[in-house]
This record gives sequence, structure tokens and C-alpha cells, in this order.
Amino acid sequence: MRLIAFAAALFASCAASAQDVGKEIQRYRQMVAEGSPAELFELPGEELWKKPQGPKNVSLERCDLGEGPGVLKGAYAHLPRYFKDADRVMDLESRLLYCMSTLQGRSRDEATARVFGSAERPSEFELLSIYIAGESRGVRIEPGMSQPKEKATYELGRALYFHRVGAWDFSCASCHGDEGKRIRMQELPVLYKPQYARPVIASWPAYRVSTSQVITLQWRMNDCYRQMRTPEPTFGSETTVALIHFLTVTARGEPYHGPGNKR
Amino acid sequence: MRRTALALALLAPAVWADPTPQDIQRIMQRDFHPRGQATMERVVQDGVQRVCTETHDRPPPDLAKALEADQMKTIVYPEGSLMGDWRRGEAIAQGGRGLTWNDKPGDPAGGSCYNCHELSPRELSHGTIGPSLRRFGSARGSSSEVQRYVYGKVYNAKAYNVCSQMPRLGASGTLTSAQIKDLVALLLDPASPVNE
Amino acid sequence: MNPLRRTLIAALAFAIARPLAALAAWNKEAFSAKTPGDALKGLGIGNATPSKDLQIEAPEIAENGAVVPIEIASAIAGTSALIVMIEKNPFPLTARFDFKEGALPFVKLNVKMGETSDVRVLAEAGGKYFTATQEIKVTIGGCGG
Amino acid sequence: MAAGPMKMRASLGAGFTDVRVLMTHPMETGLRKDADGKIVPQHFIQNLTVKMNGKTVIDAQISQAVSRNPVFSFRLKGGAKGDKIEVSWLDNHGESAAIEAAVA
Repeated sequence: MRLIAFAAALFASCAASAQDVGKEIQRYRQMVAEGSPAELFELPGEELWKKPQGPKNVSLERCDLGEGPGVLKGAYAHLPRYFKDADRVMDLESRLLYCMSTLQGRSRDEATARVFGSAERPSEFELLSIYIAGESRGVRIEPGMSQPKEKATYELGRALYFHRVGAWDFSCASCHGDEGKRIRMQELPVLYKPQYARPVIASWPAYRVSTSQVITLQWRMNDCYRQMRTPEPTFGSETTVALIHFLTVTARGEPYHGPGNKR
Repeated sequence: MRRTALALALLAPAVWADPTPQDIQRIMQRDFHPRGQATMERVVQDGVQRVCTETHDRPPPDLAKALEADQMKTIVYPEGSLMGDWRRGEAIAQGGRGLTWNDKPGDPAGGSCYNCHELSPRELSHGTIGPSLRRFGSARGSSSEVQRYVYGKVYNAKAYNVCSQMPRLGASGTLTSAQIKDLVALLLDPASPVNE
Repeated sequence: MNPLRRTLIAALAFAIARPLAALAAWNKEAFSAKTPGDALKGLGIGNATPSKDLQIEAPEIAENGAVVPIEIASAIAGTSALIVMIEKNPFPLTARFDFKEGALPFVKLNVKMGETSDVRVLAEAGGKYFTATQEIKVTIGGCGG
Repeated sequence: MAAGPMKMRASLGAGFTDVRVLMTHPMETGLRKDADGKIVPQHFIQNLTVKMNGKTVIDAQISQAVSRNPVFSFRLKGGAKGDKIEVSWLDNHGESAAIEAAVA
């Protein structure tokens, strides 16, 4: 066989400076974001929304996400918010769980048996989140902040953000506290500042390319606490909702442009 | 830790009136559940965590000094040389596992060093939360005092800077004494890529 | 006859027996090759000339090997095929695009890379082959826990 | 989810039609182990075809090294609003899927 002669010198690699590394990683992220498979999951999410389930064998189509029963347009962009029927502030996922219980008659244990899925089989919450969030594209993020319980949840979320805890003494701010920092190659947004929170929050839920998985904000809170070496936060608990509410209020005003792509 | 409690009593009303770290702790005890090796004691703050939360990581100098002295007492130095094997140290610096609810108890943990620090020039993927440690040894030598400092800093970073973001890798039971010695070698051995 | 056409004809013959696979040719020999040289052999490519008119747009560093975006465009007149090879992957040949009348020689795709490697692109134009490469470094992202 | 949904957008660019297509497919390399340590068998798309108004314009052969849930962008000459674009795939298990969209 004839070998091909290549001009090796043309392709000589050289050690990149730290600044180049950062720039190249940004270019990588941008190119990955341009081809997000996230929208592939909108269709199965819609099917799930309309599928009768549970002891009452009804769909979630009458679920009130805050804009009225069954109204999806803009609903995600206005969450978390206070719900009078539940007398608490809810994010999308805790609200969906509430509807699974009240409308479909499902038990909490059954509905939350598998809240985080896999690449092969995303969870109900993941598929529903992608579909419902997609119905808020272009709508400005404006979570509830007028009710006393909404203000209290925000304050709780803010305090949690700076609360140092766990086997490694971390708070959220240990990683997301100073500008211009990275973990490995991952740039760390300073999420208590609006200019950083806005683009990040506006792209959740998302498709995660490293694991080919759909991920939601409840998953994000869960996996951050896992890496903070704490016990596990309960799905949809006040703690997780408060943090999501604090971050979303910090991001308010940004037009929702997800579901996005993450590393 | 009586000193800590006293200082807290003085500090508490001034900062974070609503909600307090005590409130947060109660809420976390309600909202979290144990899983694997991650048990519920981990949501109970110790004095260091409490003071750093209360003061937004800026404790008054006297209190900081007192707490650092307390933390210094936790450091257990092994007999003999503190220099292990830099090759094993490099693998420990790369690893990010250990102490989470899905890590198997007893499996060797990593130090997560590259998550926050630059070390070997061959590893481009390093974090920047902590300072660069490139040429750490070439700049300081590897005298027994320097070895003792590095060992102690990895064992309990809070003994040197009480509200440091660096975990107490020895005191928390993440790394063994032998692993910490390997990290000392990674930083100080003239043959280590860190000192290229 | 070059191996590609041979495979194509073999596949056509096969398609009569299996209508589902109608017209689908997949060059097993080239895709199973374990070295870039053998893959080129399987594609029937002997010589390729380096060309600046064959452009690869890809990040120099990829944070994750599972998804590495690569955009390829050929400005070589008469380009009828683009071939992507990841030299250090276990099976280097990754894709072959044949452009007919009506398509521009352009493609963007996401590929998997097992390690830092040269990515080689080849273009076929008027029976001749042209080539360009770019190194992409694959790093570790996230906390690794 | 093997032959799950596909999505496609075809839009007019500067003198060409920009086609972006998403496919649901595991693209298993045959080298990966599942949670129980068992090798996941090879399962990947091998052929892609792009048609414009019924005429094949691109034929592609791809390997297992294309990322899971593949995303491709192509450019077609000319094109006008309403032109029909069809993309189909065939994998090594003989499964296939197709999607059609009009240029917008």
C-alpha cells in the first residue's frame, strides 16, 4: 500500500497558553450549543403530558402551572411561584408532583420512584420539563415575588447559597462565589449576580452532552449537594425550591431561551 | 470549642438576622435524608462552618486566629519522612471521588486537586479556584519545614486560613496519611512534573 | 474497480434480497479498519494532497470526548465527497458524505473522540483526493466525582 | 429509545438552504458496559440520505463514532420556500426513520 505523505510540520501542536485554553473551550461550548438535541425530547414530553395515568387514569392536561389549568404558554418562565391550593411556593417539578398526586391520584412514593433518568430512558419529570419549558421560549423570566411566602422562600434560598456545610465545608458560593473561576475547564457562573444568573437560568432544563441526558434544575441542586458531600436533598423539598427560586429571581428579566445544552 | 460558641453569641445578632444558620440547619435536617455514607451528621455545622457562614468568610482576626489554633491541633503527623511517591500523588490529584453518597465507603478517594489548582503542565484541564501550584517545590525547596507545611495544609487547610474553600482532606477522613504524603511528593519532589 | 464501487454493487445485489436495505451501501472494510492507512485502503484512496481550500472548523480543545463538534467545508471545485477520520480512535473512519448535484460540500456533525487526536478530513474532486488535518485535544471536564 | 423522534429545520441562507436535523439514536459503539458490567451491543446508524423534492442530494455512511443523538447540518444549493426536504436513516439493526419538512 502506498503511504500518504503529510507535511507533519504544518500540524505541529504547541502548548496553548491559559488564555487560549479558555477561549478554545468557549468556542467548543458555543459549537456544541448550536446543535442541541434537547428539542428531541419535547415530543415524548408532550405525549406524557397528554397520557392518562394513575389510579384516576387522567392526563396532566388540567394541571395548573400558575397560568390557569392546562395553560402552558409562559408558565415555566413564571415559576417558581406561590400556589394557594398547596399553600407553598413551587417550582415546575414540585408542581408536577402535586398534580400527579391531586389529578392522577398517584402516591408520592410511586411518582418519585425514579425522578432522575438515564440516557436510555429519561424520567417523567425530565421529559415533561423539556416540553413545558419549551412552551416559554421568548417569554421573560418573572418568578413570583409579591406574596410573603415568595419573599420568605427567596430569603431562604439566598441564605442556603452561602451556608457552609457537609464533609467538605462547601457552600454554593465556594464554587459560585468569585468571578473568573473554573473547576477543571468549567467556568463557574457567580449565580447570586444577575449578569451571570440570567443566561444560565434561561437555558435550564437542558441536554447534557457528556452523559447524553436530559437534566433539570432539581437534578442540578441534587448533584451539587452530592458533590458538596452532604446527605441527599429530598426531591421537590422546600430547600431545593428555595434555591431554585433565589436563582430564578436573580435571573429575572431574561427572555427564556432553553431548553439548552450543557457540558 | 467554647471560644467559638462565645464568639458566635456576640456575632449572631449583627449579621444575617433572617434566616439564621440555625434556621437553615433545622430546615436541612427536615429536607435532607441520609444516603449511602452521607449521614445526617453532615448537615450539622461545626464551629468553623458556623463562623464562616455567619461572617461571610471574613471572621474577625482574633477569632480566626483562635479557630486556626484549634484546627492545628487536629493535624496528625506520621513518623519519619513526609515525602511519598509523586507518581501516586499525581493519580490522587486527578481523582475526584470520595465521601459522596454514591461512593463506596472504603474505596480510595481522590484529592480533587486539579479541580481547583494548576499542577503538572501536562494537565491542561485544571481549575482556578485555588492558586496555581506550578513549580511549587522548585520555588521553596523540600526542607522538612516545607514538607510539614504542605502535609498540614492538605490535612487541614482551615488550620492556616480558617475560612479557606479547601476541604480538610485529612481531618474529614477523605485522604489517608499515605495519600497525603504522596501529594507532598507531587508538590515537592524535584522529579515531579509540577517542578518542571 | 475501486473497493467503494465494489461494495456498492455488492450492496445493491444484497438489496434485492432485503428490500429494507434498499440502496444502502456501508463500506464495511473501510469502517472496520483499525488504522488510518487501512481505512484509506478500504476507501480506495492512494494519494491525497494537502489543501488549504479544505477547511475544518473545530475547537482545538474539547471539554468532553463524547461530543466534539466539527464543521467541514470544501472550496475545491467539483468536490463530490467529504471523508472524516479520527486518527487515534479504535476505528478511525467516522463518516463519508457523497454530495450529488444540488448539495454544497459542507457538513457539520458531532463525533466521539477517545483521546487527543488529529482529525483528518479528505475531499474527493474529479477523481483526486485532497486532505487537511487539525489536532483536537480532549480534556476532562467537571468535578470528576 | 432506538427509533425515537427526529426534528428538522430547513431555512433559506445566503444563496443556499440550511438543513439542520436531529435524530434520536443511542449510537452504541459496542465497547461500552452497562450498569451491570455487560457490554452494550453495537447499535448505530450506518446510512443517511438527504432528498430535496424527491431527488437524492446527499448520501452518507457513518460509523459508531458519531455522537449519541446525532445532529447534522447540511447546505443545499438554491432552494425556495416550500421546497420539500426529506432526511432518512438506516441503522445496523435494519431499523430506519425519516422526517420531511418544507423550507421556511
